[in-house]
Amino acid sequence: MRTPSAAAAAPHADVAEGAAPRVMTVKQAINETLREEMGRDPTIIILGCDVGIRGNPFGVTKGLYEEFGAGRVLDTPISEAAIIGTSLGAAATGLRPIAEILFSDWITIGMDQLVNQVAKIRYMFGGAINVPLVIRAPVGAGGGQAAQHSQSFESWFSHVPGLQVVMPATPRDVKGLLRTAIRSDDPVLFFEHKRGYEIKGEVPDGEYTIPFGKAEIARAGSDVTVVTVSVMRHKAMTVAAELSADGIECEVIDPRTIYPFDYAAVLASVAKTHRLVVVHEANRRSGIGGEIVSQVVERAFDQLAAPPVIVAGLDVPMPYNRSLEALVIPDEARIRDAVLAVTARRT
Amino acid sequence: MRTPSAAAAAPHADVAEGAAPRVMTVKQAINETLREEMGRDPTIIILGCDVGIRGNPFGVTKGLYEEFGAGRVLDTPISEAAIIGTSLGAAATGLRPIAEILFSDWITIGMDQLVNQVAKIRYMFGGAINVPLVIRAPVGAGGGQAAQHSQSFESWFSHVPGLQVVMPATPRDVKGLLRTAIRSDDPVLFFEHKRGYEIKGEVPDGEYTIPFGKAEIARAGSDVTVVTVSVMRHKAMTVAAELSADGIECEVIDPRTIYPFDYAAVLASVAKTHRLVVVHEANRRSGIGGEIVSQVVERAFDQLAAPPVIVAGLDVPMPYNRSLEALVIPDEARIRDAVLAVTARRT
Amino acid sequence: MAHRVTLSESCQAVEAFERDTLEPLQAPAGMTAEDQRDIYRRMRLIREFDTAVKGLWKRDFIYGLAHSYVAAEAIAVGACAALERTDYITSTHRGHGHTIAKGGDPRRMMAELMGRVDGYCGGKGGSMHIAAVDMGMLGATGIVGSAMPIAVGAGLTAKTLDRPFVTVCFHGDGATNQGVWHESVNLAAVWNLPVIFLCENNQWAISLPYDQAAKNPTVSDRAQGYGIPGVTVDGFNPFAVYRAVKEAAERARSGGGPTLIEARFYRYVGHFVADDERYRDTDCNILWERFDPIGRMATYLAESGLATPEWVADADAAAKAAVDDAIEFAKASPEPSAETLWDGLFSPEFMREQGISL
Amino acid sequence: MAHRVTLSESCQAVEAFERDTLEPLQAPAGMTAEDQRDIYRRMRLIREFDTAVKGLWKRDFIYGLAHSYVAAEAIAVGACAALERTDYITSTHRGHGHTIAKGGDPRRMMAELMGRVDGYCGGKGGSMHIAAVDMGMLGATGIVGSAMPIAVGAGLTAKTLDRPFVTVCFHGDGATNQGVWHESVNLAAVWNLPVIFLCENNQWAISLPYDQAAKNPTVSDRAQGYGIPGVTVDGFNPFAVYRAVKEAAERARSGGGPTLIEARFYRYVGHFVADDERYRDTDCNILWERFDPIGRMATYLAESGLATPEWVADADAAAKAAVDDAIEFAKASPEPSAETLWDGLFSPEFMREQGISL
Ligand SMILES: Cc1ncc(C[n+]2csc(CCOP(=O)(O)OP(=O)(O)O)c2C)c(N)n1
Ligand SMILES: Cc1ncc(C[n+]2csc(CCOP(=O)(O)OP(=O)(O)O)c2C)c(N)n1
Ligand SMILES: [Mg+2]
Ligand SMILES: [Mg+2]
Repeated sequence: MRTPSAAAAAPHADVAEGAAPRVMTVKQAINETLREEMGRDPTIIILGCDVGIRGNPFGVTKGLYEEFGAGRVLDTPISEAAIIGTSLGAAATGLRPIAEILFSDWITIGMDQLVNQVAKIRYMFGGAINVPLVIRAPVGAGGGQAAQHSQSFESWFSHVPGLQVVMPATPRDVKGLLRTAIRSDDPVLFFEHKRGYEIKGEVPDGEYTIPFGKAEIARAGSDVTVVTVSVMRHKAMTVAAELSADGIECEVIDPRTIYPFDYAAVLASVAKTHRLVVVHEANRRSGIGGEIVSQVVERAFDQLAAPPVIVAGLDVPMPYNRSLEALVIPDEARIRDAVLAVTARRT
Repeated sequence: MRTPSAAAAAPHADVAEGAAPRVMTVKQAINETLREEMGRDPTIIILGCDVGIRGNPFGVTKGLYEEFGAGRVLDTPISEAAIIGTSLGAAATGLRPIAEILFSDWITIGMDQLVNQVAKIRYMFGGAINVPLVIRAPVGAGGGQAAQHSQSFESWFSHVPGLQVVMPATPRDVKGLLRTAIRSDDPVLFFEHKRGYEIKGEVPDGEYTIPFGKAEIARAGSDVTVVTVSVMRHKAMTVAAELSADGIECEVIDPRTIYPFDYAAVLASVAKTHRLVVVHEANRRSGIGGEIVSQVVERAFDQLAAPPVIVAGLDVPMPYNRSLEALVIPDEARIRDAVLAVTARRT
Repeated sequence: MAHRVTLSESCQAVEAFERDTLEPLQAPAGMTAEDQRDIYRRMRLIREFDTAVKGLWKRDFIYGLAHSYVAAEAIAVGACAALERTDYITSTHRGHGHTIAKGGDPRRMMAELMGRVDGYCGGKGGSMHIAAVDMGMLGATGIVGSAMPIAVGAGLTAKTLDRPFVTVCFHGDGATNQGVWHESVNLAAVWNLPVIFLCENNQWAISLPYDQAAKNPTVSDRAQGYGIPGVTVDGFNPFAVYRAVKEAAERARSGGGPTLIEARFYRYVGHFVADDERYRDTDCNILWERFDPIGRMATYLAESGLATPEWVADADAAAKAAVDDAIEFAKASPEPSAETLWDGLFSPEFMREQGISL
Repeated sequence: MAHRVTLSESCQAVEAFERDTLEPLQAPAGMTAEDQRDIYRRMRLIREFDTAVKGLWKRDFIYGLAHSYVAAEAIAVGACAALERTDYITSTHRGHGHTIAKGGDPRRMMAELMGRVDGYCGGKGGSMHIAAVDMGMLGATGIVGSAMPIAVGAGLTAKTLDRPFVTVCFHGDGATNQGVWHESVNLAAVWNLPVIFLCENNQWAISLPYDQAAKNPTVSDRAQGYGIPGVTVDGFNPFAVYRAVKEAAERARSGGGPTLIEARFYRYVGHFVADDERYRDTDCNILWERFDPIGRMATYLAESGLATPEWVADADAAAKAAVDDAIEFAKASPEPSAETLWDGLFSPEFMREQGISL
């Protein structure tokens, strides 16, 4: 079923070999990766609402319509189920679609296509079909977008066998992981945080990829393991820097992919620190935090010197009001309190 | 917005006061409760595919169309999003709809309506709207119905603030909890297990209700707390009876509602047994087991003598083949192994 | 596939609109002069309100997103003038106009947009979830098309309980390509429910022109497939909308089932408060601005001797004053306290039982 | 709202069908005698296959659910006869007929239904997920309407990569009320994709008659709303279906976009292997059975001198033998071992990398 990619071997012209790493935003990293990969492989298409002439509301796909044309950057009607299902059909017959759902909250509209078709079709059909399909969608709250534009559903999707779930937080990771996603023969949910688009960082040159299932130790430390999801990494890093001055050394681990998940890295860290804090923005109840804690407890119970703590979104729909919104989203103070709580207990 | 129910006070004629408890199946218990409540309150309607003339494919709604007519038992076109959304609109304007989705897997089709409207509308609108809406849907696997007819998604829905999630396992609980669900002014997902419809049990007479958030101790025991979801209760009870002969006493706890969840009951039990096994049929990864374990660990870390163990569905789409299917669904042997593993460890 | 609209395509569209859809203003038989002036007042109030919102958003008094009802005023006002107080409406992401037209209080609206306790949703909803349930306005929604079945549900209540109310389901042209649009129209049709599907066809869904989102760009042509009446009317004309809704409501109340009304007009302003409209040649907007429903209505009132220029100036000033008053009210209203965070998550009874609070 | 169909309504429906839809069998110009006989053979093979399936299910050789293609044979066979080997089809919960018509191997099909390793899906799919991807049959689905956008995606591939294939999207009348049906038809229309939407209107969705599921019971009437051609044909007639699909395929291949074909017929058997049909008066079935496509085709072949009664008897015997052989093959095929449980969850490369296994 797969079309061999004619241009697979042709490196993109923009790749400056041996140059110094460049600083760019997450948004630019996505845009550049899309451009490079589309230049390399003519079977890649992008589709979604307003991805074309408008270049996506956040500017993420800017310039791609002009460069690759209306046949490869497709503005769709507002039909999220069809966006996902059509991408699946295209993936099954020779394209590598990158679908965009403008706010990840609305994946719910195409949920049946995603969960009952995209995730299962290879398995149900005995492995007969490749599904090289990426769904990009911004997650997260902030900015008063209220209950229907603020959610993070990584826990749901990690509950569904057959889906890969990626949640990068830095421009470098975004680039390497998006490239891996696009080249994967299996479906990927690629969750960008809408408050993370402007985050800057160094990006290596060249056509690098980052494998799924490999965490990054964002900061080494000996006292407590802090596992972060998406932009919570940056808040945790701030807290870690502050607490270091007080003599508490956090090991901040960014798993980068929620499925597959790098338990080896977390367990190695916990073996050293004996303490665990998990930080995510999604709701606390049945969030990915519970899953991570239960896995660590099951595998490293005896190494834990204190009960793991989860710092997460409060279990209400996101309120519009600015100060109520701020109560719901985990902030540095809550992360700090959690770290202090788990480290307070000395065995 | 609420219609005062004219018939609210009129007890259903079938209720025989003071009579001995009757034995019936889960299916009969549902059917009888629907009938009694519809007789009591003319604002209750039932809608879904094949609920009317056919009486639902499992026979759950049998006789209701004949008794209450086409205006209150509505066969819908195959339009799951509209079934859920229309029920919401009806609930907001004066009815108490009981919607049926024939297999809970397909709630995905109406997922946006459920998650972004039903669950949030009261909160988003500042409390201005009551949403007395029940969605009944069978969950679970067994019988070779394969990947799209076998799933259990209680973890997803408990992740969504604003929804109540009920998963009863006995005729008595089904009856009392369904009545509570129908009378609730907030949305309820009422998950029946499709392999549980023929399970028999005693049902008290009269118009009793069972409150949400109150677990039942299905069996008292001192050595290990076994928390079960839906029909896993029955498997756990079998194992508990067997192990009792070997001197291991399981305390089997059926939370009955997943949200609200009775942590008080579980914590009280763990304080006694110091050991925890959670059993559910849904996939292991990001299932409700992780949530329960993380809560217990957070609140009762020092009381645990062994790492809690989760017995759950394996993380694959449900395969069709009978023996592969049996591998995926937790069975007595796996529950037994888990109990033996956590009790093997003596502190 | 999508292409950038050319100036000549735009001109053709304007010509087609003038030829096929534009209808001179003419009050329905029996509508009083005062009712006609009231239509002007309400349209003007919406215009003032949303003009103020844009400025307030830019100065960060309003958080989040806000979509303006400017250019669409004739639709909500014309439609709601044809309704009873007890009728319902459902809304879109562009809900300020619907709320005002259905009788919502600008003070509570503005307070909601500023996230204050006196807002319609106590500050929990904001622009995209503004509601005035007490007036039968069942709330705005940020998800395109998602209110469609809610309107059908209200229709089901009317039918089941044998109540005389109808429900108008406002939705955009973009919403017509959502699956739930189809399911809702079909369900209302086959069950003969008293629902009026009112498509505000402004010819754009953000950057996508409707004729690039649907091969047949006449929304009302879809009605026949569902076995219901469908009609396209001048969406810049409150009387045209009024007449269509009035007729549909009468049919609905007498058991004739739903109607699909397409109110065709043009969004000659940005999609939302901060839209740079880089997806189109904004020169085209000018071609459409001359159909401005408020300007047309003022001219009509003057020409038909229903209002003097002074009356119009007074009405405009009154609208402005009402909005200024709403702004003052909103600014004076307190921010919600942290204790209110959980309020409204469930019914008060359940919250008490479960002991839910911060 | 839903009511039980009366016998007189049934008679009227039959009369309307005879008047408006029934078309005498007549081969398309240029179709060879052998091709016509082949249509018979294939229809008969489907009939034998699904007749056997029912018996096997009752004797528990087949697990889960199975839906029979009996009565619909003319549709899949007529349609696939008009296609090339490289064209695609998508299917429904009733996929055996589609698979056979597209050239699927009855042995591998039966093995799949018995959950064996030699089945098309290695025993993972069963009846509701039967696929023959190598023949362009993109798989059955147990969720009504859910394959619609998959067909559109195949069409998008054809257009994007400039390939000449078309995709036929089989779906039931019940599926036409799913939201994704609408989104799919609209998207294919506006993008002019080479997709043929073929509605198998058997007038029932389990217990709900189509005219109680849609106010306008003519599916093809919806086409106009999407700006595409729509046609209703005799679904008991393989040539009628062939002609409609051939024409639609030619249009699609030459860039003319999608077509909506309604093949109208009647499900005069149970919905699935164990249906007691308690929702209808089964006397009505008899009214429709006389249109049995296989009987009609046998008569046609005889009357037009294309086959002798002996040829027909031989063809029937050959179909039966092929199914018997498939059953033997399936029974001899091993059950999948526990080690295969994880196979196919992801691409082999990923599985290796992540070390996924039992
Ligand atoms: C389901 C969904 N998809 C996409 C969006 C993003 N979005 C917001 S408004 C809009 C355009 C809506 O067009 P239309 O229905 O015509 O209403 P208009 O804004 O033109 O009044 C889009 C695509 C959304 N809010 N919801
Ligand atoms: C989304 C969904 N809703 C309900 C069902 C249950 N169901 C299975 S087949 C069927 C009827 C389908 O009718 P139609 O599309 O006309 O196909 P037919 O069975 O008549 O061939 C229904 C309701 C389902 N499988 N999927
Ligand atoms: Mg629009
Ligand atoms: Mg049918």
